[in-house]
Order: sequence, then structure tokens, then C-alpha cells
Amino acid sequence: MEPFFEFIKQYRKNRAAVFGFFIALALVIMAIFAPWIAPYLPADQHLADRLIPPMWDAGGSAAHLLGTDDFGRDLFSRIIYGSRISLMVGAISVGVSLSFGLVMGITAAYFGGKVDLFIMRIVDIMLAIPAILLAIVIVSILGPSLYSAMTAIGIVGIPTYARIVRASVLAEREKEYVIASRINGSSNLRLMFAVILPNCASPIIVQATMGFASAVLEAAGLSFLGLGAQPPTPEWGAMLSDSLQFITTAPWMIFYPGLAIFLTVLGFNLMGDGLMDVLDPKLKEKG
Amino acid sequence: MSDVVFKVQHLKKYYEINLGMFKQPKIVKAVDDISFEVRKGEVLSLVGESGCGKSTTAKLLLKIEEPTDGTITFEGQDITQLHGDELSTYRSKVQIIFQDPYSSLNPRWKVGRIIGEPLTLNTDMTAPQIEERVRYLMEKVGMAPDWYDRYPHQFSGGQRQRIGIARALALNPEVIVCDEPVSALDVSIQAQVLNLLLDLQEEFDLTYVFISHDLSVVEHISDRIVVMYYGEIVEAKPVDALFANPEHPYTRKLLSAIPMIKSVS
Amino acid sequence: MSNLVEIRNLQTYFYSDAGVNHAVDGVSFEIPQGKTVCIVGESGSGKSITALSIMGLIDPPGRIVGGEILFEGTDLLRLSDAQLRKVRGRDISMIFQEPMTSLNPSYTVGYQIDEALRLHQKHLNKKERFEKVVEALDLVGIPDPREKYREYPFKLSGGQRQRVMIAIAMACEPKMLIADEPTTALDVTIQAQVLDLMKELQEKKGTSLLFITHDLAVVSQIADEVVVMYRGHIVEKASAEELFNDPRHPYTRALLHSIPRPGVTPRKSQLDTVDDTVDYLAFPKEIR
Amino acid sequence: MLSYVLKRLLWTIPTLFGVTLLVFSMVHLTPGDPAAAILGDKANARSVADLRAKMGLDKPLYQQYFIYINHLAHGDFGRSANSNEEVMTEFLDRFPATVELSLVAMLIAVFFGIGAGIISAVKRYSIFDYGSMFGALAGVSMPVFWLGLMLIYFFSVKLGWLPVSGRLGYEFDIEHVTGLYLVDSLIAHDYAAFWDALKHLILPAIALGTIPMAIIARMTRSSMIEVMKEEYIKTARAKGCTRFQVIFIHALRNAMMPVITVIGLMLGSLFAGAILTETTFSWPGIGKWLVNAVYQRDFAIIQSTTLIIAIVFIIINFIVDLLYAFINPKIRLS
Repeated sequence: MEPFFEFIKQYRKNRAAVFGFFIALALVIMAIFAPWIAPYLPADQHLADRLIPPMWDAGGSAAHLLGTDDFGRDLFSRIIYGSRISLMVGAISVGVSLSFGLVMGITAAYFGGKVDLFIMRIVDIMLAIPAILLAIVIVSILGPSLYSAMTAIGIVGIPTYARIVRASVLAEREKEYVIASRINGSSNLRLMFAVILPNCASPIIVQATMGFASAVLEAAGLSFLGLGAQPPTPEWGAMLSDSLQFITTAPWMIFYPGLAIFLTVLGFNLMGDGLMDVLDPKLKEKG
Repeated sequence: MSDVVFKVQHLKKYYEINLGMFKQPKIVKAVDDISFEVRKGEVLSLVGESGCGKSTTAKLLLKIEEPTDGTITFEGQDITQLHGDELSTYRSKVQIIFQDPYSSLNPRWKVGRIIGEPLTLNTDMTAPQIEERVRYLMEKVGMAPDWYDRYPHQFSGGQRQRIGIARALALNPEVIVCDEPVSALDVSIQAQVLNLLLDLQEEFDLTYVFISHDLSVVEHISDRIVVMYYGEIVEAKPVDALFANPEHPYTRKLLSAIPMIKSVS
Repeated sequence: MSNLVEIRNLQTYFYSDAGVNHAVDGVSFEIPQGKTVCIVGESGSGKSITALSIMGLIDPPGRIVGGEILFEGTDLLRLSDAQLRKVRGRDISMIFQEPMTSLNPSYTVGYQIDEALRLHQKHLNKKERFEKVVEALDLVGIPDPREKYREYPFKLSGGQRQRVMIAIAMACEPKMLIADEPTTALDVTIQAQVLDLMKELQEKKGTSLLFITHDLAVVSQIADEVVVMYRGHIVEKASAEELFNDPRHPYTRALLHSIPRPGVTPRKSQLDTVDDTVDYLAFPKEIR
Repeated sequence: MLSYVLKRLLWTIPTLFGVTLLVFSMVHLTPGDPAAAILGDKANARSVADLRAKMGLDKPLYQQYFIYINHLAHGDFGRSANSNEEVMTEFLDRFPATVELSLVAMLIAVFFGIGAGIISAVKRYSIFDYGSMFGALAGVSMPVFWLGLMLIYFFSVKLGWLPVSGRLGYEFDIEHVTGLYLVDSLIAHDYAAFWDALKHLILPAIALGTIPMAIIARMTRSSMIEVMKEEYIKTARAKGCTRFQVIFIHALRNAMMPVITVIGLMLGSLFAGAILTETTFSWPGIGKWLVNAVYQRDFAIIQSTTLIIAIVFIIINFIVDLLYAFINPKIRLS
């Protein structure tokens, strides 16, 4: 059986992971087709329709599925459009962390010695500052904005990837199939990228999936603090932060954007967890 | 000179182990001043217990590691001085079969690619030529050529070891270093692989440097035996002489320790 | 000669999504008082599962689905967990293959031997137990047993660890010792020492020994009785002498001849092999 | 053991050094002139130059760095650009609140996380296992601030059981000894205040503790499962140990080693993670203060807070490593 089909078969056994996959899929569909799904534009203000509760609550209307906010903006539409931002944040942050982490990890593991020591020292220093704090520091340098937040989260993630890549390259490097390839005259580059790296893919894929989840979470957190996306961007964390004062009067403004963050993050984490079961033999439990 | 392929003289390989920043690094003498020859067409076995330096010697012969001191000449050429094309030629003449049939095959590659790698890297053969040769080699080691597109995990340990042997044969080498090639296998599979190695030696006129801790296997396959103990050679003799008349106390201890089936009938 | 243990039609199966694995499928044999029985077989033959079944150490998804394990007439499979625990370590004990991992790295050697005494010899006080532990260490040939009491396993060599394992197993002077490939991970010279030690202890204490191995050479040196297993079944059962002189089952013969024997097997000759394409279970079982 | 401690201690030096360098370069990485930034758009060139000189910005970078280090070595963490207060004073005013919150959150996380992890590992494939592991994954995925808001909504707004925000009711006044209200109120034998402080603390602590609890539970479970597969567990069972003895004497001790490392790593990030919780619950810790500093580009505060938390973090990890070494005989005895 081809490895890919075997992978699908294994993955499907984990029902939670399949659920996670469908959440992620739903998110992608929402993001791509937002203009067709959402009944309103995210910034459309209907001042006459302010603070309308969700349609199933008393006073709700079918015109606004999840109700409206204090500017009369349709919450459902804003959440749909927000998926675009979350996906972008996740993808760009993971892209930044992964590309730098990959290069650092491979370089450290492959060259070893002083190069390794130097790179891992940098990693240690970055890890000495807790992630959120480091992100705040970076945002404070760049000035609060969604892009600063993405950059910050990307940078903050680098050490994790660097460590994972390094560890798995180190583990693979000593295996006999690598030596066999070396004996047959493989160049360093070929050894690194064609021989070793494909075998390190599993932990990296798992980390990237889970990293996607935590990037979404961290970005929402920074926006909640006012350090990420700025109003009126329909970013879920920023939406929450705008609504703090309405917790007693319009709790739905807090409930739904938060639920969106939670489900998105949960979806990617479930997926990562499922991938780990299938891909990472060390964590894969033998019967 | 004519029939000597490898000439190893005063070979040393020391490793430094850092014990901490306030201590002198400990020096481990993995191989400590050993000399021996490998002659064309023979099976020379290096035997000894774990940590005796036999695997380090193999790595030195294959140029996976560089010696601390001493020389290794292959057909009159000092192998430490080899570079570029010369090195590539050397690589194609001296190959290896590994102990662990699991870690020695790239799990992401199909059998065809694994066996064909030496050809891709070291020859000008075209893809169809390589495929043809790989299928031929698979047949030689007793595998169905239609398994070309399978992955290593679809095979048992014994079959995987055959894949490793086919890879070692790909470039038509003169010498194959066999690093404990059967010790990870079940006894019945061991016999199959040993039979195969003996067949191939005859057919392709191979020289084996055979590394093992199992004296019954070594006795069966070798012409000459080199016994190693803590990095040094304690005794080197033709197999009959060694078994009949072990001189060094360690050799005697080793021989008396090997479990051998009490004679049947 | 009375039998200490009688195993009748033991069946241990493992259940998974892929189906049921009949790891041990109807195995019967006896372990006579004070004798050594070897179970020999290749990987996947079910020899270790048989041993673990006797100890009651089969974990899900595995399950003993049938048979009897009579220990001095009592069926161990009918005992409650608590009753079985009293048997384990006191009447039957077991040592394992990997000396590097079968001792707990967090506790001293002495503690781990002492634990067996604490569990089963509750009448002893601390000081008496200490003396017994030292005695046990001494018995298995650990030098300076009083000092070694406080040592952690990581400081000991593989051979010494296996000696400590034997000391743990023998601490309560069990009636039977099960050894699952106890020498496989050791160097040959150490292997010989550990085998000698086990033989010596067995003679001294009159313990019955169930020895699991894949190595026929070891079997020939230690066994009184031999049980040959193949894919969950016993294909041949005989005294060591009979088995080595006159192997009757084709599988046993193939196994025996696949090992080169110095002085017997012609050098560089083709060895007999176990043929993957033959179903050895189809032959009549040679149970003598 | 001693050489291990020394070695570990020496290793912290380059890290500390790196952190100061990072924090120092923060100001210089910021686009634009920090002095101009502080003075705002309307400042004239002269006052900017004066401030530059005052801040030492006219000197070469390496000199500025040494001056910075020198100040740090004398306990001078600078002054806030806005309040002109010593940063350290302001920090110390607020830090105990953060510490109290973090410690209680950690206590909750460790207690329930390890508990759930052990039960899950022991009762593998049970309803409890599936439930708690799904719960743990949900916990890891939980936006703390949202969880906080939900807790406020249900327990404070809807049910009215607990206060909405703050650290202590206005009617109470506790003498500051440790700065931790739970401790201070007990010292003063003011049990009403203790009860009130606890009521204020409970929701934020639960919110903050959720993620670490989830991580610890997952970690404990996988570590226990890993250890339960070890040969020495079989040895213990073969000896006749009870299930309880196998789990708590033989497995737990070995399984806890990686968990302890993780707990250490998380304590530091808890201090930082508290920022979100504090904002949600208006908890008077360093969180809100720090976020305001970012808005106001008050670099002295950001720099020093980062540095102090990093140092605390490094110290905690050092202690954790020692603890780890202590329970691991292989390190303790070498």
C-alpha cells in the first residue's frame, strides 16, 4: 500500500482528529467564500440595529444570525471575515518560524561544534524570555498592528522549531542509511535535504500544525490587549476587547468571537494530535 | 603485494570525551596500534566483544572516520590521501553491509531508489539502465524484481538485509565490509543470509572483511581471524589454527565461552 | 518425579483492529521439580508470551482465553489478583532480557532487592532484611555487597545488573524461576558467567527453572527438557539429549542445522534453512 | 553534583548576558529617535538633543551598553518616561499581585494536571481517559481571556457568587508584609479579608491555570504511559508489588522527571501569561501596567520588566534543574 493511503487510513481511525480536520476545512471555506457566505460587509454599520441579540434569543431577528455589536455591525459577518485574518496570521507566523527555525536547526545539527553552540545559545536566550512577553517586546518596537503581531509571533516561534529540527536531524544523522549514502558519495547538501530532511518531516509537520493553532491563539491575545489588529478590523481577539464593557448587557458579543477562536485553535490542535499519532513513531502507541 | 588488498599499519583511533570543564578530557583508545592485512578473495573476520574496536576499524577502512595515526593502504594506495575522483573510485571498490536492517535503509525511499543510489551518484548510467541493473541485483540476492516499487517497511528483517546486500553489490566492489550482518536476525534467517554471502563471494570474486562477535558464525565463514580486545589485536591466525591452538588467554576465554551445541550423533 | 507446574492447553490471544493474533495457541507442557525446561523458538513464536502468561503479566489487548496453569495443583488462572501477587516473587519469580532497563534507575540496588523481602517475608525486621540482601548480593557474586547495597543501577555493568536481577528473583527463594532470554543482551564471556551462576544457584536451592531463549547452543548447555515453539504452537517436546541427538520435527531439524557448528558443519557449506514457504504446522507434532 | 551545579550556574551567564543585550538593543532597533519619540511631535531640535545627551544616546553604542550594564549592576533599572518614578519601585508595587495569581494558578494546574494525567494513564482507554484528554486538548486551545470573560459572565454576572474584578473589596485593608494578600491576611488573622481575597483570586487563577493544567495533564499521561512500558515495571510486578506500589513507587518517580522540567518552564511563562488574565479581570499586577507602557512607548518599563522576568525565569529554571538533578541519581551522584 502506498504510504499516503496508509496514512489516511491511520488518520481516519482517530475520530477527534477527523473532527479537527473538518473544523480546519470549514475555516478555509469560510475564508475563501466569505463574501458569499456573510450577509453583510464586516464594517457595515447599521446604527438603528445596535446591540441586537442573536436570533434565537428574545429580541433577536433573522436578519442578524448572531446579533449585532454596538455599532450595529453584523456579528456573524464579522466572524466569517475574521477567519481570513486568523488563517493569514497562522500561515504567515508559521511560515516565519518554520523557515528560520529550519535553517537554524539544520545548520546547528549538521555542522555541530561551535556553530551548534552559538545557534543554540541564541535559541536559549530567546527561550529565556517567555513567549508572550517577547512578542510584546517586539510589538513595542514595531508599534501595535496586525503585521507587528504576526512578525512577533513568527519570531517568538523560531526557537521551538529550531530545537525540534535540530533534535530530529541529530537523531537521523547517525543512522546507517545516512552513512550508506555518504559512503556512496552524497554531498553535504544532498545528505541534508534529500536524505535526512524527509525523514525529519513528521515532527516538523506536527509542530507546524500545532504551531498554527498557537499562532492564532497568540495573535488573538495580542489583539485583545490592543497590541495586534486595530479596530475596525474584524479580528476575533480585537472584537472581544471592544466588547468588554458589554459583558452584562450584550454577552453574545463576547461569546461568539471567543468561540470562533477556541474552535479554530482546537481544530488545528486536534489535527496536530492526530498527525502525531500517525506520523511520530516515538509517540505512536504500540499495541 | 599482488594479493594484498588492504594493508593496515599501526592504526590508531582515539576519541576524546569531555567530562566537564574542570576535568581533563578522557581519551578512549578505540583502536590502539593495530596492524593486519586483508588478502584478495579471502574472508577475514574481526572478532571481539562490545567495545573491542572492531566496528571502529570498519569505519576507518571505509573512511567514515579518519585515523588518529597509522596508515591504511588499499592496493598500494594510502586511502587517507584520497580525494575527488580517486575517492569516488575507492568508494566503488569498497562497500559495506550494515548490522541493523532497519536503520540502514532510508524509510522514505523505495527499494529501487535505495539499491540504485550508488549507481546514480557514481556512474553515468541512464535511469533505464540503472533500473535494469537494480532488477538484476535484486534477483541475485533472491528478491522478486517486482518488489522494485515497495518501501522498506513492507519487508521482513531478512529481506531488508538482502536489499542492503544488493546496494553493496551495485558498483561491483572488490571488498565488502560486513559489519555484524546477521547478528540482528533470527537464526534461521541468519543461515539464509550467510548462504547468500557465500554464494555471492564465489560468483563475484569478492573479498569480505567480516565483523562479528559470534564465533560459530565466524568459524563457518572465515579464512583468517583477527581477535581484538580493548582496541588491540591479541591474536591473528588462520581459522583452523586459531580454533585448534588458541595462544592468547583472552582467545582461550572467548573460545571456551561461546555456547556451542554439544555434538550431535 | 513430580511436576511443579503443569500447563494445559494455554491460549493467549492479542486483540486488535487488524484481528486476533493467536500468540500462544494451545500449549501444554510440564516443569518438573528442580529441573530446567527450555522453551526455544524464534521471534514471534510465542515463547515470551507463554512465560508472561504463567506470571499473570499479560496486559490488554492481550488476554489468556483458555487453559490451565497448575502450580502445585492450584490453577493460577483462577486466583484473584491479590492471591496471584502473593505467588509472584515468592513462589515464582522472573528475570528479563534487558539488564540495562529492568532495574528501576531511581532506587538503589539494595532497595530493590529489599522490596521483594518486604513484600513476602513480613516477619523479618529491617536489620534482618539488610543482612539477607547482603547475603543475596554475595550469593550472586557481587563483590563488596555491603557497599553495593547503596549503589544505583547506572553504576553497574550489564553483567552485574543481571546478577542483581537474579538476586531480586532469588531473594525469597522461589520454587520456580522464569528467565526470559537473560543472557541475550550480554557479551559472550559475561553470558557464560551468568549461565554458570544460574546453574549453580539452581543446584544449590533446588529451584525449577523455565528458561526462554532463541539460542539452541544455550539450550544444549542448560536444559533438561526442551520445548520447541513455532507460531504459537509446540512442535516438539523432548529431553535435551533426545532433541539434540534425534530431532524429529522438520522445523526442529531445520533450526538445528541452520546454526553452523564448528567441527561438525563443513566450513563454507550451505546451511540448512527454515523455509518460509513451508507450513511446519502441517507436520505431525513430535511430542515425546 | 557540585560540579553539575557550578556548570549549570556558569551556563546561565551567557544567557543573562544575551538577554541584557537583547533588551538593550530594543531601544535602538525601534525606528526613529527614541528621544524624539518621548518628546512627541512638537519638540524642537534643541530639546531633543538635550534629551539625547541626558539619555546618553550621543555616545557610541558599546559605551551606552556598558553604561546600561553598570546601571543594572547598581540596581538602577531606569525611570519611567511618563511618571518619572523609578521603574523598580513601580514594578515591585505590582509584582506581588502577579506572583500571587501565578502561584495559585500553578498550584491548581499542578494538582489537577498531575492527578488527571495519572488517572488517565492508569485507566487508559477509559471514559475518564478520553474525556480528560479531550478536555486537556480543549484547555490548550482555550483563549485565556475568553475563558476569563466566560467565567465572569457565569459566576459573577449571572450567579453573582464571586466578584467581577479586582483583588480585594474596598472595605478591607491588609498590611503589606509579603504583598501576597492570602498570606498577609493570614498573618494579620483577618479571616474575612482572606476569604474575600480568595474569592477575588479564584476565577483569574482558574483561567490562568487552565493551559498549564492541560499541558501538565497531557505530559504526565504520556510520561506515565512511557514509563509503564519499561522493563523495570515488569520487574516490579514480577516481584509481587501491588498496583498501587507499581504506580506510585516505581512509575511515578521516573515519570515525574520530564514533567518537572515542563512545570519549571511554565512558571516563567505564567508570569507573562498573567498579562492577559490581569487585563480581563482588572487584576492590579504588572500586566496592565506593561501594556500601557507599550501604548505610551515607555521603553524603560518594557526593558526592565522584560529583563526582570527573564531573570526570574532563569532562576526558576536553575532551581528546577537542581531539583531534577536531585531526584535523578545519575546526575546527583556524578
